[in-house]
Amino acid sequence: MSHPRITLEHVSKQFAAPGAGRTAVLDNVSLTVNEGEFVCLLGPSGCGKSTILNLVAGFEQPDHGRVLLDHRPISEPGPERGMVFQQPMLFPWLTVRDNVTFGPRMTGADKASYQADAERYLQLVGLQDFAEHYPWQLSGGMRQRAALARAWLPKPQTLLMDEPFGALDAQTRLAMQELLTDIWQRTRTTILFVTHDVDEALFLADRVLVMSARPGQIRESLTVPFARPRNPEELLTDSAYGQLKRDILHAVREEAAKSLGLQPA
Amino acid sequence: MSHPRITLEHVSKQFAAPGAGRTAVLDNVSLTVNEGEFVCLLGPSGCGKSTILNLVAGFEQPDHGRVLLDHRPISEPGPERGMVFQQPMLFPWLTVRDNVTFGPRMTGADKASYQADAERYLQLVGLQDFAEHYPWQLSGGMRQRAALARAWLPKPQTLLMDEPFGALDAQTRLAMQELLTDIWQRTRTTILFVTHDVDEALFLADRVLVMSARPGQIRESLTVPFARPRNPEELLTDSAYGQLKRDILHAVREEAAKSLGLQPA
Amino acid sequence: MLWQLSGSLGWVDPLLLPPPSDLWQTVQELAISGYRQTPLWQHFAVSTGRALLAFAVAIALGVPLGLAMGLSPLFGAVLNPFVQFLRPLPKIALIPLVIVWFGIGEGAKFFLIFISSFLSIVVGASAAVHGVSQGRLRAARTLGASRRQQFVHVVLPDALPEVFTSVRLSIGIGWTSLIAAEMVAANSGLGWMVINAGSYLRTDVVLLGIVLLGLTGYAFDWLLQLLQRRFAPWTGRDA
Amino acid sequence: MLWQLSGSLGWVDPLLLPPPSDLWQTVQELAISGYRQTPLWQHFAVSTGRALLAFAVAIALGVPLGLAMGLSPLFGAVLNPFVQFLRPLPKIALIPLVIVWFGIGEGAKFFLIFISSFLSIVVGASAAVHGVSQGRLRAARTLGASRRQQFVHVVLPDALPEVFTSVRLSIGIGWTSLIAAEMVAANSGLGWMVINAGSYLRTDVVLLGIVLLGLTGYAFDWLLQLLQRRFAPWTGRDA
Amino acid sequence: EDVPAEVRFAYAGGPRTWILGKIDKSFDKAFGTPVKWIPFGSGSDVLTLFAAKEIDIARFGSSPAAAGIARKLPIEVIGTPEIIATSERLIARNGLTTFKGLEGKTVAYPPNSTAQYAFEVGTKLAKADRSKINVLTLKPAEIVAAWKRGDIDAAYVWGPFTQQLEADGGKEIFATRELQKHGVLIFNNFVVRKEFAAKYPELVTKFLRVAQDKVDQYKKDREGSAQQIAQHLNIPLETVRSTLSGLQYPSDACLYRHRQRQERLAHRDLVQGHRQLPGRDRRDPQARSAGILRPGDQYHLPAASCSHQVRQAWLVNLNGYSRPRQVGQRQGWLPGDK
Ligand SMILES: Nc1ncnc2c1ncn2[C@@H]1O[C@H](COP(=O)(O)OP(=O)(O)OP(=O)(O)O)[C@@H](O)[C@H]1O
Ligand SMILES: Nc1ncnc2c1ncn2[C@@H]1O[C@H](COP(=O)(O)OP(=O)(O)OP(=O)(O)O)[C@@H](O)[C@H]1O
Ligand SMILES: [Mg+2]
Ligand SMILES: [Mg+2]
Repeated sequence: MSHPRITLEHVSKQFAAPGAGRTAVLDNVSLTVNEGEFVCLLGPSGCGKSTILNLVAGFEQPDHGRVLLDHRPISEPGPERGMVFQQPMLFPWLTVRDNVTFGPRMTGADKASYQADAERYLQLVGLQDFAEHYPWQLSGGMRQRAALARAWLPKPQTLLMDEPFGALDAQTRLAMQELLTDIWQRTRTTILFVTHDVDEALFLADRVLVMSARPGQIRESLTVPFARPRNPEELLTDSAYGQLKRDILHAVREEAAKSLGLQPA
Repeated sequence: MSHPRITLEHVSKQFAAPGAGRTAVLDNVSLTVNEGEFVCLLGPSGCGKSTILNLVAGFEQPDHGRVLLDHRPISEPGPERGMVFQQPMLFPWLTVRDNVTFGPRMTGADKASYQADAERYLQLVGLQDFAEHYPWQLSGGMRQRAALARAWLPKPQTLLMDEPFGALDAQTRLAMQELLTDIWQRTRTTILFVTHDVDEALFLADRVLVMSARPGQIRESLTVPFARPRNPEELLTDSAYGQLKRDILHAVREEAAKSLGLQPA
Repeated sequence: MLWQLSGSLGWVDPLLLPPPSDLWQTVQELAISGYRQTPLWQHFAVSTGRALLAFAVAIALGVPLGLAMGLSPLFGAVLNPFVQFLRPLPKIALIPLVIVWFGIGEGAKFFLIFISSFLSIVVGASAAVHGVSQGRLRAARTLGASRRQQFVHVVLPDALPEVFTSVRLSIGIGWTSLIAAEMVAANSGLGWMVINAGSYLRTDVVLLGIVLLGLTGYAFDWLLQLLQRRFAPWTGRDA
Repeated sequence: MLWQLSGSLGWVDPLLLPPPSDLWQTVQELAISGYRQTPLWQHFAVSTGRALLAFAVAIALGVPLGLAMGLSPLFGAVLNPFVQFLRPLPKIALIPLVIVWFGIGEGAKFFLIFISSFLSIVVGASAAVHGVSQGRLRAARTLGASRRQQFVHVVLPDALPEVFTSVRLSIGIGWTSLIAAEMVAANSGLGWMVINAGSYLRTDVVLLGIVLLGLTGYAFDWLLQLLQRRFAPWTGRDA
Repeated sequence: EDVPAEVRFAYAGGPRTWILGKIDKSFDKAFGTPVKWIPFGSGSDVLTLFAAKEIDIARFGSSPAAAGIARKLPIEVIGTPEIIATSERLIARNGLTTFKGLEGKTVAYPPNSTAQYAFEVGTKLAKADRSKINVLTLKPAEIVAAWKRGDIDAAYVWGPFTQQLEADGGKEIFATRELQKHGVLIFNNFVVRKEFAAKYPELVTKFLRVAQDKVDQYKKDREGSAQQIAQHLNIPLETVRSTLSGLQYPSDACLYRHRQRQERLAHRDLVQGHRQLPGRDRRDPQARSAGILRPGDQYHLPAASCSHQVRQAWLVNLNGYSRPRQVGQRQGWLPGDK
């Protein structure tokens, strides 16, 4: 259970800035996500969260340090690491159903093996009536849900999720959170999850990582002690919950203020 | 002060659905936003919030009913109605600064008249160091902030905002909310604001409209009684606040459950 | 109208631009007795047949090749010089070499039409790759699409609207070079008819040929636009 | 290499494809004494001059016109038939009419090169409009951009990568039709040189001309790609 | 003698007497094997077709033939079916009547054509200053277009274009026939691919016989022949009539074959001949052929039985590219000898 699935070792990443110089985006970031662990990544806007996911997905290579999956350096993306992007990135030439079944169709799975699952996921994300629609015929939140179903269907060992519920209303979001926990618990997927919502992080995660402002570093790593299954209403009454939330908020706020150039609140 | 700026009268809107039929998206929606009023629009994902903004912006025409601005039917978009889209919609061929100053440059404003403002807004949304970057060099939240500054700079009489703070962390979001309230109070802009965050709605709005599931209708219109300036921490302790929040959440949840096809919670 | 008028009023010498009324008579004549023992429809059929075959092969080979060149920098770097060198060459100047390689049969004619559209399709397709959304390509990769699958299921459809434009332009080029192709020892075909009639000052036949060439080219284009609407309806949609 | 070999080994008759060694000799001869009393560089300069002027005008008129046609359904519907009809016409067949309208001077040559690239640019630009992001256009409209400004500040840059492709293809077309243009009463220019030498079986000169035509066309394309990288660096970026 | 699977003729599509043989298939019958008629557009196309071994026999003008022989294309001239007389003429605007008058004016002719050479020779004979004449090469249809615009003052071209220019106010000031007075003939050739001639000499003989038959047929029934050809080629009858009657037909004695001599001339003397042409760009066939004709030059005759006219024709033909110094014994045959 404590076998590390994702490891970042002293990772630094820079991007070419306009003009001559380079912007340091990540600076000596080390982190580990164990097999079957659910880790939430929080941090001020622009601190490098998406960049970390991109490194783990294999889209970018670190300038320094190593990014490992099961102790092996990551060189390219693979279907064992599913990803939900910050933007839905659906394929506009496919219907919602074809978008959702894209993964299994690519890996050559037998149609019978995923068809029932696909319909079930479409149902669960509330798109059963929109299976024949094209992405541009969906609302923002519906697109995000389609992207979720697409990432879930192939049942990857590792899931990288970049603010996947950002465009959803409270109830739909809760439904999706419960769906995700359910999937995660049944399959013991390893999940690295970016969010700005502390409540969401505390409801979902085993551990919360808070990043500092650019150049991003891991500022804090907090274990979430609540027993599962969790209930959002009950959590609110837990005294540890309030404290943890305040700590995290405090950390994020301090960093966000830095990155906005405000006086620390 | 109670002069209606935006009026929807019995508006219905349908979209062509795949296959033969048509999907009813809005069904007999009537609403009014008065001059200088700040109205938040809530509702389950896919209920037609963005569609209402598109109608007011003048991008779409209603199938039935009328959409009026200052009692005159809206036929096309205009700079007096600024809009922040659900997706940032920045111009990839322009730097962040040029994106932000796009409005005044189009309306032929004197450069001197907006330059200082532009720099100030860039500063306020925390992008002063990224003025020369291109949109694809920004993080998701940074793009959203650039889009905010772009919509604010021309100081439109009416602002239509579609989940403008969805991709921001708590602190940055708060900063942007305060910035928006500040701008709104100084200029008495009329604002129609779509959000999924009930706290955000209660912090910002004079009035909250809750929409029902598709086909969208206005289910409830609730006046937010808190005095301004509001403080998020203080609001939490207000007993009316808890009640209002529960009411709204309840309404949204019921509708969201309907649209997800779940049993009402 | 303008045209009939300009003829009737003598703005342009009817010898060089016969009025439509004359043209109509020519159509009837040629329809009945043919031009050079070959009925008009057969000239038309021969030319469109030649062109369609060449276009089909050019598209079938050119689109994948161009996309592959756009995707793989190495592959592109190797083939690009050839393509870019050959593309701007006037096809008329190549006729002698084409005859040497392909003889004077249908092979040479096919090749001339094929090569002109093929090279442009390759360039267009390879340029279209640069417009392919990196984000969608990334999404496909995390879903386990192999390189070939990324190609077929993402690059191709994403580039399709732009590829369609290139194909439309390229087919225009190919159709223009029909006349060059039919200069090679042909004795039927619209291009040949135009050239041949031109050398006897049969301006009515020339003009009729031109009108038919233009209309057929127009029809090809219309067909392609129809196909595009059918197969790439998402053009310009943000998703 | 292949080429020199095929000549040396007698695969291809050197009469039709002189080996590079012969070609080199021809280059030296022509460089010194010129072809037909005109130095080689002057043939080259005349042709590129003609072409560049025609291209410049074709781009300056064609891109805005095409974009406008793509934007305004009415405008497009009115002009489209003309463009689509004229575009696939073989330019050689039009020469007599062009002479009637433009005489036999530079005007006719300019027009022939111009019209071939112009029509394709128009079609390409008008197709590129369909790929313009509706979302960004909407953003510009809420920011008070007039129709003209939407055109200049959104449609043009958004379509630019695709327009560049069309321009590259169209300039290829224009350069190909140089030879048709220089069939009209020319006595210098690369196209003329190729045609003229061809009629005397001076295959070495023909081949040299072809190589020069190809290389120049290549250079044009390279220049355009450079411009594109300079002026449309956002191609394929999601924002 | 074995016959090839097919014999390939290249023809330019103009109204000519041998087309009668295409219509009634008499060539096919004589050969005992089918004839494939391959159309071509211009002289340079024929050269390419020969070089690519895609044709066996062709009928085309003397100038491209000259260019081909000079470039060592393995072809040989086997006959002279027609001599251009009034079918190609110089038409000028009112007021211009002589070559001299063309000085300072613009004249057009089809590039690399018999008309062009006739013009060059005519200028020379009239002692007009060629450098003062502004010449343009235009295709016949383009000549008509340029004429209508007034861009050109005169044009040397063939029918039906000459008639068009005349209908539009042009006047004939010269016809190719007038060159004959100076011993200059301009004519078309039958040309055969050497390899083919070596392999099937009998067929070449048969070809020349049939070709001559067709000339005879035309001479017997001019109107009927013209009608047949006009119908076959879809050309107005008037055009056919005037073209056919604007050509002169050498007698059958004019058609001959003389291989050895031909080879020698073509391969050695031809080339040497060029080198000896003074004051010309040696590499440039056009410049060369412009200086072909030297009235009064003495030439040996290839076949004693040829008529004077044909001897002249033959010599002019070769002389465009060489100055044979000496001619050997007659070794050939003449159609009808056997
Ligand atoms: N291609 C690029 N070129 C230059 N800079 C880049 C590029 N991509 C990202 N950056 C920079 O890297 C930093 C981190 O970006 P990243 O997208 O990882 O942030 P994030 O933590 O995901 O923020 P958000 O919460 O707003 O999505 C930003 O400052 C951004 O400007
Ligand atoms: N072009 C279109 N064609 C067909 N249906 C459409 C189109 N645009 C929107 N719709 C439908 O209209 C409904 C409302 O869409 P809208 O974008 O207004 O929702 P929303 O309330 O903004 O949702 P969200 O909170 O998820 O953004 C959705 O069901 C969507 O499928
Ligand atoms: Mg991000
Ligand atoms: Mg929406």
